[in-house]
Amino acid sequence: EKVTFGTNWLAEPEHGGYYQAVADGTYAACGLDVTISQGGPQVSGRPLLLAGKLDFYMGGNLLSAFDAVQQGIPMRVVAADFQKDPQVIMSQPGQGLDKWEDLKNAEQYILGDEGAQTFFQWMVTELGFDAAKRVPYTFNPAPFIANKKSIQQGYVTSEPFAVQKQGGFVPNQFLLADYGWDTYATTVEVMQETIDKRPEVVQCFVDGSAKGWYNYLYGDNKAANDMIKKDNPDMTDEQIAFSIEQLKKFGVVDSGDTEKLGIGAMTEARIQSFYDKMVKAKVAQPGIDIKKAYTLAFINKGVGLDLKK
Amino acid sequence: MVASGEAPMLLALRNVGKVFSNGVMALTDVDLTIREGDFVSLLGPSGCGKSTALRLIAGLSTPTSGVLDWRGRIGGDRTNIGFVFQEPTLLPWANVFDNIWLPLRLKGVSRAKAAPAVMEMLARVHLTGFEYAVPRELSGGMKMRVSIARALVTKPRILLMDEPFAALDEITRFKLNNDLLELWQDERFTVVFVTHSVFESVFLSNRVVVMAARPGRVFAELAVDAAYPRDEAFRTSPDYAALCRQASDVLVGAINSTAGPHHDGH
Amino acid sequence: MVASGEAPMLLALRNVGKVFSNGVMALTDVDLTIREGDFVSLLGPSGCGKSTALRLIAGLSTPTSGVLDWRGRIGGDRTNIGFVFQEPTLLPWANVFDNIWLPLRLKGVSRAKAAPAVMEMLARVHLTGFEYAVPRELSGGMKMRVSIARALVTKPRILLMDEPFAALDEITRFKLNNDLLELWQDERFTVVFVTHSVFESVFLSNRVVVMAARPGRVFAELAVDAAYPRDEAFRTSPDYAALCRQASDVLVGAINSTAGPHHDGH
Amino acid sequence: MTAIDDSALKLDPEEARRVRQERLERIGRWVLPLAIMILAIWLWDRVCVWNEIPKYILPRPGVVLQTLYDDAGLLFSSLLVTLRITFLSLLLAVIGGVGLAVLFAQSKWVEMSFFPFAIVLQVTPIVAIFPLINIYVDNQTVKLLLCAWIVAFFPILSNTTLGLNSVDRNLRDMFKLNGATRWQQLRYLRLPAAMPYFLGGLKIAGGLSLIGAVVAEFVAGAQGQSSGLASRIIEAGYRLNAPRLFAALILISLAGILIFLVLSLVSHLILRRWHESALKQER
Amino acid sequence: MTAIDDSALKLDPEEARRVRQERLERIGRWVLPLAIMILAIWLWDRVCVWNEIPKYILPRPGVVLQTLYDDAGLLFSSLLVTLRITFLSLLLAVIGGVGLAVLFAQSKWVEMSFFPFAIVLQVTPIVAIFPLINIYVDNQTVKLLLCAWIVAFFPILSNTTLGLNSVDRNLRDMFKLNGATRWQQLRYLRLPAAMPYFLGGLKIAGGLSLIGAVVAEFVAGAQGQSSGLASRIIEAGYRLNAPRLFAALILISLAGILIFLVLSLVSHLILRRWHESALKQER
Ligand SMILES: Nc1ncnc2c1ncn2[C@@H]1O[C@H](COP(=O)(O)OP(=O)(O)OP(=O)(O)O)[C@@H](O)[C@H]1O
Ligand SMILES: Nc1ncnc2c1ncn2[C@@H]1O[C@H](COP(=O)(O)OP(=O)(O)OP(=O)(O)O)[C@@H](O)[C@H]1O
Ligand SMILES: [Mg+2]
Ligand SMILES: [Mg+2]
Repeated sequence: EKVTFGTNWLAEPEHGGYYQAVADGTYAACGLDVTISQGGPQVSGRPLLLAGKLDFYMGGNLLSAFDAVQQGIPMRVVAADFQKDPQVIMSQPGQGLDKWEDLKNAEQYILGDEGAQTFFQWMVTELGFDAAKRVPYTFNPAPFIANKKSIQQGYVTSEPFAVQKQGGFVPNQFLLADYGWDTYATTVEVMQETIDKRPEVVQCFVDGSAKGWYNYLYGDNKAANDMIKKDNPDMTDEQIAFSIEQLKKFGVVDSGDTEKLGIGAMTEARIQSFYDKMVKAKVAQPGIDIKKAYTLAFINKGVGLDLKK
Repeated sequence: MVASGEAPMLLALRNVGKVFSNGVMALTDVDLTIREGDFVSLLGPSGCGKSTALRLIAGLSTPTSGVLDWRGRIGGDRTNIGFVFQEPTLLPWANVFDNIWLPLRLKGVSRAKAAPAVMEMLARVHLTGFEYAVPRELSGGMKMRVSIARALVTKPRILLMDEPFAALDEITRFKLNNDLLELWQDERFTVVFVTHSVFESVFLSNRVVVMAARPGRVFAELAVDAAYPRDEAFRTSPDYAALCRQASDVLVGAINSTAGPHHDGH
Repeated sequence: MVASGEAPMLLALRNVGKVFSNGVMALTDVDLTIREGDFVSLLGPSGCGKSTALRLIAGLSTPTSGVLDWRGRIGGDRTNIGFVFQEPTLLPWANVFDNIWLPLRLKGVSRAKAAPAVMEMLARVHLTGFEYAVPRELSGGMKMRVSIARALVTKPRILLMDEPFAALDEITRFKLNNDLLELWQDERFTVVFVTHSVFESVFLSNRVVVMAARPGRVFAELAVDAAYPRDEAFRTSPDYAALCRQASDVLVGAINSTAGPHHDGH
Repeated sequence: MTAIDDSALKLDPEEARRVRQERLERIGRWVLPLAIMILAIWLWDRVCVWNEIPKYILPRPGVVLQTLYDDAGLLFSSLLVTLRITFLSLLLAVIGGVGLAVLFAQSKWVEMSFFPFAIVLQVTPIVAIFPLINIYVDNQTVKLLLCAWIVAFFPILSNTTLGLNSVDRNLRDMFKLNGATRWQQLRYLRLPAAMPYFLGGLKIAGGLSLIGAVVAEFVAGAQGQSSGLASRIIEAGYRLNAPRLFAALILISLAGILIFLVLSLVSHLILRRWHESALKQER
Repeated sequence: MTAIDDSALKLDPEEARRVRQERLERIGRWVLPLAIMILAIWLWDRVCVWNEIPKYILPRPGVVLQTLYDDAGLLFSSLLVTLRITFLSLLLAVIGGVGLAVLFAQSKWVEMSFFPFAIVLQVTPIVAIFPLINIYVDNQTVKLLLCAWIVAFFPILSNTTLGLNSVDRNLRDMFKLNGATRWQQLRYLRLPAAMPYFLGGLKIAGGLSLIGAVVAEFVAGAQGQSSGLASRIIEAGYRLNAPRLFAALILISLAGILIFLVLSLVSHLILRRWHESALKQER
């Protein structure tokens, strides 16, 4: 069966598990012919999911799932392949911005639109960041390097590398997940209709992805990397190596619950706690029936644990 | 004073008035009958409403009072009118040939089919050889001649001409006068002819209508009873001179009737 | 044939030729001397290069051969020229007053200061009362009169007029002829006057230059020795008639000299 | 005088048709556009229903209107922010466009030397150079204005240049003969003559400066209280709040139409006495 | 004839100045723009050096040129992709703009009824409605074309409409008298008369369709081998490869200038026989 999975960025190692599962036939083994449709800086794939043009979409964090419930959109998160949001805030060392508490004193916060609509809201209400200092991140780190008193968002796996190469310094990196932003990330979002009508497809995709991630992180990932480089010619081996190393180092994919439940794990308690936190921070509306935002039916089965070496 | 044969009436202006939106009363109470085959000249001081009257007749403008009666119908069928505007009014992007071809083209005549007629008209207005020039490369008089050729090329049943020969030298003017008369006699179309030359009006027309200004109105009508064809002999005849003098006097009368202190404006 | 008093030379065209970029030879070998205070008329068939010559004199165009000699200098100082174009050439967005005021305005004269002169010119061309009309609300002849008023309002030392009165009725034309002559006698400026009317040229000027066409050239020059002031008496004198006939004959000669089969074009 | 009885005068069909048509036109001029608008909205509604388009993709007009009403406070205050940038940038576009056009009209040299830079400005994607602007411009409003201006000024420049060069040759000669200085020629001849072209460019620039303001906000991302419609759109997009997104879009459209109407009126008032495009056909 | 010796004829100062100036102008017309361009590039270089601007923010022109040379293959193939969209969308803009203008010229009704929709199209931010386009349009090229078209068509529509309405009244009367049909009036009178305005709009739309193509790529995110300059810019920006980013920007600018020059030439060729703006001043 042909299905399409939309990612939220150009092909990169952060999508490695899915490419791996395509490349080594893990999806095919349970009867899925998966096409990966890359996203991009200005490309928003979620509407395509809503319109049924995509079967699966890679969500950034849980907030959009909450929003979907609030707007009465029958969309659910079926797996969370990242236990931690890989978002970091970077600052330049030695500028008085070396501690998390100091970051709000920066002159400029360079943040993308999505970040501004999600974790930044939380940073404003909870941590006292100044909304007026936000400047859009156009996916060009030059302004950050130029302005020593600025901070910038980034994926722990990618921006620090670029800054290090071009700016000639290793930026301070504050992984949001370590400072209370405990959402799941890189979720798999599906329309309710798919869950109802083709549960086996969903199951296959979730399981295949989990296995893919294990294989990508711990096995031979050359085929997946070749696919990534083909989709995104600017990707370098150096960058890929850096990314994978960071993913492992920060336990982005595989840490905490996954030790027992397998990659993709989610727990009700953690989602509830994150939601409560967001409500408290006035980022999410109170009174949302968040049970509708996700289902645990396809995960937490320890699939693929055997592949971890 | 009207003198015109037994030809059927073509059109009549009845009590026609025209007030422009800026309040200028260009025409008032104009009564004028034109019969088939008439050659009527309009004579009058500058600004007395000659062009306005011509535009009314052509249907390019509607009277604000009174009616235009075409053989008993208001409005009437205005096809087959040839019009020479006071300004040349040529298509600036088209060459002389195309400008003259235009009316035929609009009737569906192809370039090849139209060529003989166009070339004949070009020759008539002495512009052979200039068919590929565009208007801005022509002198004032040449432009006007193109405009005349364009009006004649369709052989219209009614010809309205607004000072067509004013920009031409007298010799060319005489020639074209003769040509026009000849054509008119052959085809017997109806002509309404605006001119400032008393001589021209008397030479050409069977009726001269003298208008007065502010407000524009018909001041007098003169019949020119001399027989057609009229030629150089007529031009030098004492009859002609007398008629010219008479027309001239009427014109002076018309102008004086409004002259006074020129402080009336609008 | 030249006849002109002992007045100093103002300008001379020496062997002047003008070939347009499309290859039309508008003028060839034109030799013409104009003295201070002259009233020179240019007469000639349509398209013979009168307007071109006037533009050359005004410096709006440069000869392709020969030179223009202004008191011994090529080019020369062309300030203080009044020019009446063959077409009215008014600013379409400005009213009559502003159009006439324009040359004074360009010399820095304020509206209030200019008003008397402008109003006087308006009265001279019989347009008092129309100062707030915009050009499209005027008749052809009225536009031309505005253009004349504009050329005269600065009291220029040299006046170049291209068929200024062609669009006017004969009575107004006579009046303006007389006015112009009067002005000229008072101020003694120099006039080059293009006209198609033999009568007008003889009545007004002390020299009539007859041009022939294709290529445009000076065909003959006539001196009009009648004394100024010239009035209605002169207009009816046998001298005047004789001169007119003479000019007419020359003009016919000029036209015939090029007539032939009109297949020369460009 | 003639044998025809006056009472027999009949309005001929063509004349009658013309009169009828004029009457119709007077009514239709207002009714028809409204009708078409309503029809379009109805069609939108039907399309949503027929194709069962879920409201989170394309909400039905009723829902959008409801949202427009409910969120009026929020949306209109954002609209004001956007309109402020729009008008300022339109003003700057006029000043810049006309100023440059006047400069270019001074000589072919200047035009050929500097027009390329104008084109470079026109075709440079703001998104791409925003980082540079961001680094060197501190003031948020200035950033927004700069972006919106870049989008809007070119049509004015281009049209005005064309207009300044389209002056009747005889009029130009007339000015020359009267010894007009360059400045006088500009002031009294070329600028008035360029008016129709300039106003045409202005009508194009009006819409562009609105979209420029929106794009500038998209790129420069104002936040907090002072956020314009673009932020609302982005926010609504991320919040999957389609009705609000479309309400914001509709506000932009309405603002665009309004700006166009106002500029058309201005154009009409300036030109109505002399230019064909604005003249009432007098018959 | 006169007492003045011919040999004494002096070129008066004004005349001499004119001749000199003409000679200068002939040279200057090509040299000056080049000189200014070189000066601008030199200034860019100096600014970089004086202000010690790091190369990842604003690289020096030399570096950019070097990159342009080194990455020529990559960049030019991307340029071709972008230009393809540009030309197609310009073509569509011409068809759409002129078509609509012709439609609008048919009657005031039609104009007043449908112009609002044109304005809505003009002022709708593509970024905001792209998701919709993305859902309902499958073909990538069609998506891009649609976006670029929306950006480019309005100036043509607006200017052509203005031109169609600016026809000399006497000429219109002349056509009417000759019983011209609506279509004939359009074909032989209004369209030729609107040419200068249309061509002015075309010159604006040329640049807009280029920037439209770039913006379309930005939002539609073309991928893989077929990616245009926008993708190159985003990637280069992301990778902090400023030299390549600026090389891509320069390519866009050059393409814009080239398009403008070509359209100017077309305009000149069409108008040179009759319209003031294109006439060589014959003296
Ligand atoms: N479009 C218009 N709007 C307002 N007034 C006008 C318009 N056209 C003409 N007039 C006025 O109507 C009067 C008559 O104008 P018309 O053009 O008919 O004169 P005319 O007899 O043809 O004069 P001429 O011999 O100078 O051409 C004039 O006073 C003029 O000012
Ligand atoms: N701009 C131009 N380009 C090319 N040829 C031109 C141009 N202007 C005039 N001509 C040609 O030059 C010749 C003389 O024109 P000019 O306007 O001087 O004639 P004119 O004597 O004023 O005629 P008219 O009495 O008809 O006004 C004509 O054959 C005309 O075709
Ligand atoms: Mg008239
Ligand atoms: Mg002439």
